[in-house]
Amino acid sequence: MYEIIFYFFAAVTIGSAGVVVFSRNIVYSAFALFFTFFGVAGIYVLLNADFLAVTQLLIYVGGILVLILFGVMLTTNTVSVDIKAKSLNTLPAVSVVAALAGLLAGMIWTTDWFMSKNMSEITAQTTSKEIGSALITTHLLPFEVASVVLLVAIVGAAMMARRESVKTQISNSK
Amino acid sequence: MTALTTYFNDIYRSVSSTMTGMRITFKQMISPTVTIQYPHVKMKMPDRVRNRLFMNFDDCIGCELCAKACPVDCIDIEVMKAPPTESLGETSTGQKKRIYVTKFDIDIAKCCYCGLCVYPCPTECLKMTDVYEFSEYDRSNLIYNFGTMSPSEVETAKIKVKQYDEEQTAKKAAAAAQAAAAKAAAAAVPPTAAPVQNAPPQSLDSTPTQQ
Amino acid sequence: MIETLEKPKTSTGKTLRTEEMIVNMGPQHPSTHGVLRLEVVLDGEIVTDVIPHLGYLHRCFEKHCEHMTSYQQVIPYVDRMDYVASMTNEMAYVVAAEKLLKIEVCDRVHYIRIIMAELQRIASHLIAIGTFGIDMGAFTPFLYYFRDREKILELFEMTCGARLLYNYMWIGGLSHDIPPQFVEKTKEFIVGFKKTLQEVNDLLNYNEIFIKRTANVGILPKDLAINYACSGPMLRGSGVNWDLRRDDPYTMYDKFEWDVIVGKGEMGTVGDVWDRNMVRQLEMWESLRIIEQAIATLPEGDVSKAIPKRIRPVPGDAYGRVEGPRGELGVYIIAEDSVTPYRIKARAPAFVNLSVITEISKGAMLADLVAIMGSIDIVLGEVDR
Amino acid sequence: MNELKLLLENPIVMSVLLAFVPIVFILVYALVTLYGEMKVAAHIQNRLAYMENGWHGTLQPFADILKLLQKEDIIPTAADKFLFSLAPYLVFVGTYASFAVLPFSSGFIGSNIDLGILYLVAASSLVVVGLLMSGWASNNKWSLFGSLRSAAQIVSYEIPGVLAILGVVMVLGTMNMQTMTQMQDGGIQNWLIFGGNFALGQKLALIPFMFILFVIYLLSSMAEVNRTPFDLPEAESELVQGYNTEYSGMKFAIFYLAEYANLFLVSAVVVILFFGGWTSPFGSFMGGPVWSAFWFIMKGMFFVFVNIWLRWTLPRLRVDQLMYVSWKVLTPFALFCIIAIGFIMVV
Repeated sequence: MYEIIFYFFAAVTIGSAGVVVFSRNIVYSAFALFFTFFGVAGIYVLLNADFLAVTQLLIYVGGILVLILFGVMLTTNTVSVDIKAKSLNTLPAVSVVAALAGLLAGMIWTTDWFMSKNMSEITAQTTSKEIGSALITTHLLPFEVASVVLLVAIVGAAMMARRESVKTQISNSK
Repeated sequence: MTALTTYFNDIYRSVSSTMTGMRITFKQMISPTVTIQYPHVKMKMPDRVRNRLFMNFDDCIGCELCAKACPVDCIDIEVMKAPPTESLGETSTGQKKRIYVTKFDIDIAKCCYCGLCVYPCPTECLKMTDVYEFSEYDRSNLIYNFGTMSPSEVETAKIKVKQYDEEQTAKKAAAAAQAAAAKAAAAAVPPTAAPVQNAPPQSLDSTPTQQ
Repeated sequence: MIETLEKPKTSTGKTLRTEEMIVNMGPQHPSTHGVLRLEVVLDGEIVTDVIPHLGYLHRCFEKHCEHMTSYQQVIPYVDRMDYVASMTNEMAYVVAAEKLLKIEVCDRVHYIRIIMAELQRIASHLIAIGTFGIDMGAFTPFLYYFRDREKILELFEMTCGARLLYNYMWIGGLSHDIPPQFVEKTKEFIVGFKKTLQEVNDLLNYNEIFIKRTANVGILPKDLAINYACSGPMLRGSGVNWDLRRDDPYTMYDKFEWDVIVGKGEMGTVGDVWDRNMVRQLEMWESLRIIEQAIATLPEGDVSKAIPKRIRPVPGDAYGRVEGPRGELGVYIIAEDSVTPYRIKARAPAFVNLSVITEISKGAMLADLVAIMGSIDIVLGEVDR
Repeated sequence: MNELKLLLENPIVMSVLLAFVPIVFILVYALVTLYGEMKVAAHIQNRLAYMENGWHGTLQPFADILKLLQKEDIIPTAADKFLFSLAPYLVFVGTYASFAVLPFSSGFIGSNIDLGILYLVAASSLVVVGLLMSGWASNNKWSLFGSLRSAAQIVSYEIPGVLAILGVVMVLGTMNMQTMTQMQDGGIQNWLIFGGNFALGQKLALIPFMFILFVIYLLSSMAEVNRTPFDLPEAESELVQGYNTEYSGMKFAIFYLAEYANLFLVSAVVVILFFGGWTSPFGSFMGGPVWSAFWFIMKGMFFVFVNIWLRWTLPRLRVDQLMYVSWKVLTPFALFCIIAIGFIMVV
């Protein structure tokens, strides 16, 4: 049973990822990305990584995908449906992808995967507690660094967004 | 500092005005409704109400004043002057009828319910009633013909009028001829035929509409 | 309030190419109050240009009038011009025609006309504020106001038999005298209506969201309002103290004591949407004052004495104007030696007021455009005629 | 008979059956709310609403649904047919998935996972994609406007909403919705809005912040379900009908259903977070699984009613004001509350 569900999610992920890459319509690509994220979240659930799965949905679907869709919808001609994506720079792209694929394959091969004999042996247990305690004990520094970086990014974004209007106000007051 | 005051003041006013609004709407929710359940309950119409036109044909003397008063030409009347020998009866107000009304149609679909046709009527035979439910599936059903003369009656009336007209024409011609002869005899000038100015009534050859 | 942002610049200093979107608002759009079509050029949510397209409801009113068989027949047509304020339309025509024919009517006719016109002004303002509330997303005040408008319509029905298109004021008089129970019913209405007015004032006009939506939006400065020949609440909302009832008193408005309401910019700038709306709201109180005085001092007389049997004026022309709910409603009649008017021209206040929309809605947001349109209070029947 | 028993004992069959419980609830609830909203709106406006079908028009919702089912399903020629058809279902799935973690009673919860409330927040963010899809696929400028506004609104209001949830999670120390509810059991005084099940001093200190968080969550939940005063995505006076302008028939019905389901969902979350979920206000009196389902639904329906009441009272905000409320009012207040609650819980 779990295998069926796993293959279902795997098929959804890979199939929609194919649509993302090969679709000529950039909006279709963006929407297919939704199913990719969704499938990945499903696989996370099967791996008992419930916190990761939920976060995947929350951040990638609720945040990043919406941002992408906004970008696509606001920058392309929204009235007509035919928004085409062109294939550019085939050769460099293929080489970069090949290198990346090699890297990933090497990683998969060299990692010592934990394999369970029996899927039903794995009992549902939550990971949030472990993640929480790990974040504020052993991994405190990276966690804090990440939050500081994010804070800097937010402040910077606010500054950049604000500068224009400040300038306008100055020019208006002149 | 003022910015901060405005900020909190805005929040305070939003909350308080929302509360006021909710209080008012809640009070209205528990107060009785004003709806009238129309097909089951009907409002009492005032006496002066102007809805569907009604015409009492028995009282019509065919004066056509209503048709002239109508701003949208929804009243269609055809009349013939009856020979004075003919007795058409009297209206309820005691006025003598002298005109055949061969057709009296009101296209109520065109009517704008202004009531202007009611006032000029000398016999008060037109009035606006309080009937307001008269929708129809077919627009032609909204042409009300109030005329009570049947086609055969119209035919006989036409014949009578024609006969009378012919008699009158003949009489006139005879009179004219006589006069001319007398004139000719008096002035010894070749007589000229007097022009016959007796065109038939305009609606003589029209037929009543269906329905 | 709305600061137009500069377009973002690229590193080379050129502005990024952004496309403006043209949307057609109407003729079938819920907030165009009929069949107005606005061609709106949008930069994001900011309106950069508005082009009104008129004529979807044009019914050749003026041409029709030239083909009537009498001056009397024009009145049902005038009714249909501004169909939410028929009484004032009739009043404008009748004032013009009586000027042309030099008919003097008795005081009772004047008083009843004033009562009717003020009731009609209230009814019209009720619709204006109610639909404006709908434009702002508040549906409930509209129905509260409709509940009370219904009572005004009942008064009208009782008097002349019709609820919307009255054919009540005739040249030289009125079609009917007021029925005996009219005065009593009107007093009853006034008592109940004052409560509704206060209630909706709290519910809608002083709601913080409503204030935030309308204050400082669509500001129409004094000089612009005068230059565009705006009139009515539109003009008074901009702080111009001008009311034909006081400044060019027709019928007997000078006999009554009341105030001209002028926008003060209580919540923002003088001449914003909130001011225009508030002028309407407060004008209803003044109308109630006039009605109360008129009812208390209603003179006796025969309302149909001066009605001429047959109208055939000496050739000439006359311009009669009244302060309608939307502004100066003028009727200009040219008569030749005939029972038919040679030419009738109506100066429709809604048409003139609408012309200012392009000027005041530039730079506003799409939602503000709806607010501005609602505050102008157009009736397409009058704009297109 | 035996086969049936065996079939019922099969965990997969059982979970499929369990998955159908919320949809039955949603359908019944949607009919009730459809009727209720019309009636409440009508009585607020001094009207009567449905009166013809059945006693006081009680059969009218069925007639409405039948009408929607029978209607021709119109897909505009210029629309993107696939995405246009997919969008309403995606919106509904997003909402429906969240029902999995709602503790309907002490005896029933679809999935008693530890991350309940986080999952709920994540699942409801799926709705955004569906809304964007519907607006874009309709190939209508007003629809696109509506869906972009809707997405911007939901994404912004998620911040204060989640912060308010975070405040409660800090107090209770769990994200499991069943545990959250159980911690507020034992009578009305243990509900979080009245300070929760803590020592008196802590309790009194918590009450004001809990109240502020409650208001913040109520407002942001109203924004997330696109209700007045935050109904800009479907503002009929501006955008005709927003993202569902072009929809008709069954697809429109699905949107409608999703909207109502979402309305109950956020009301239920308000109840779980601040009003003790399925717990009886009288402690153990009127407790038990059946009574607790009753309390849960009643409390949920009360907040649905508050939503409806507010909808027919208030005008609508403007887009920039909407963002102002989210970012400059709700978010700072929520952050302030979180800091204060942190102090209270630590001290």
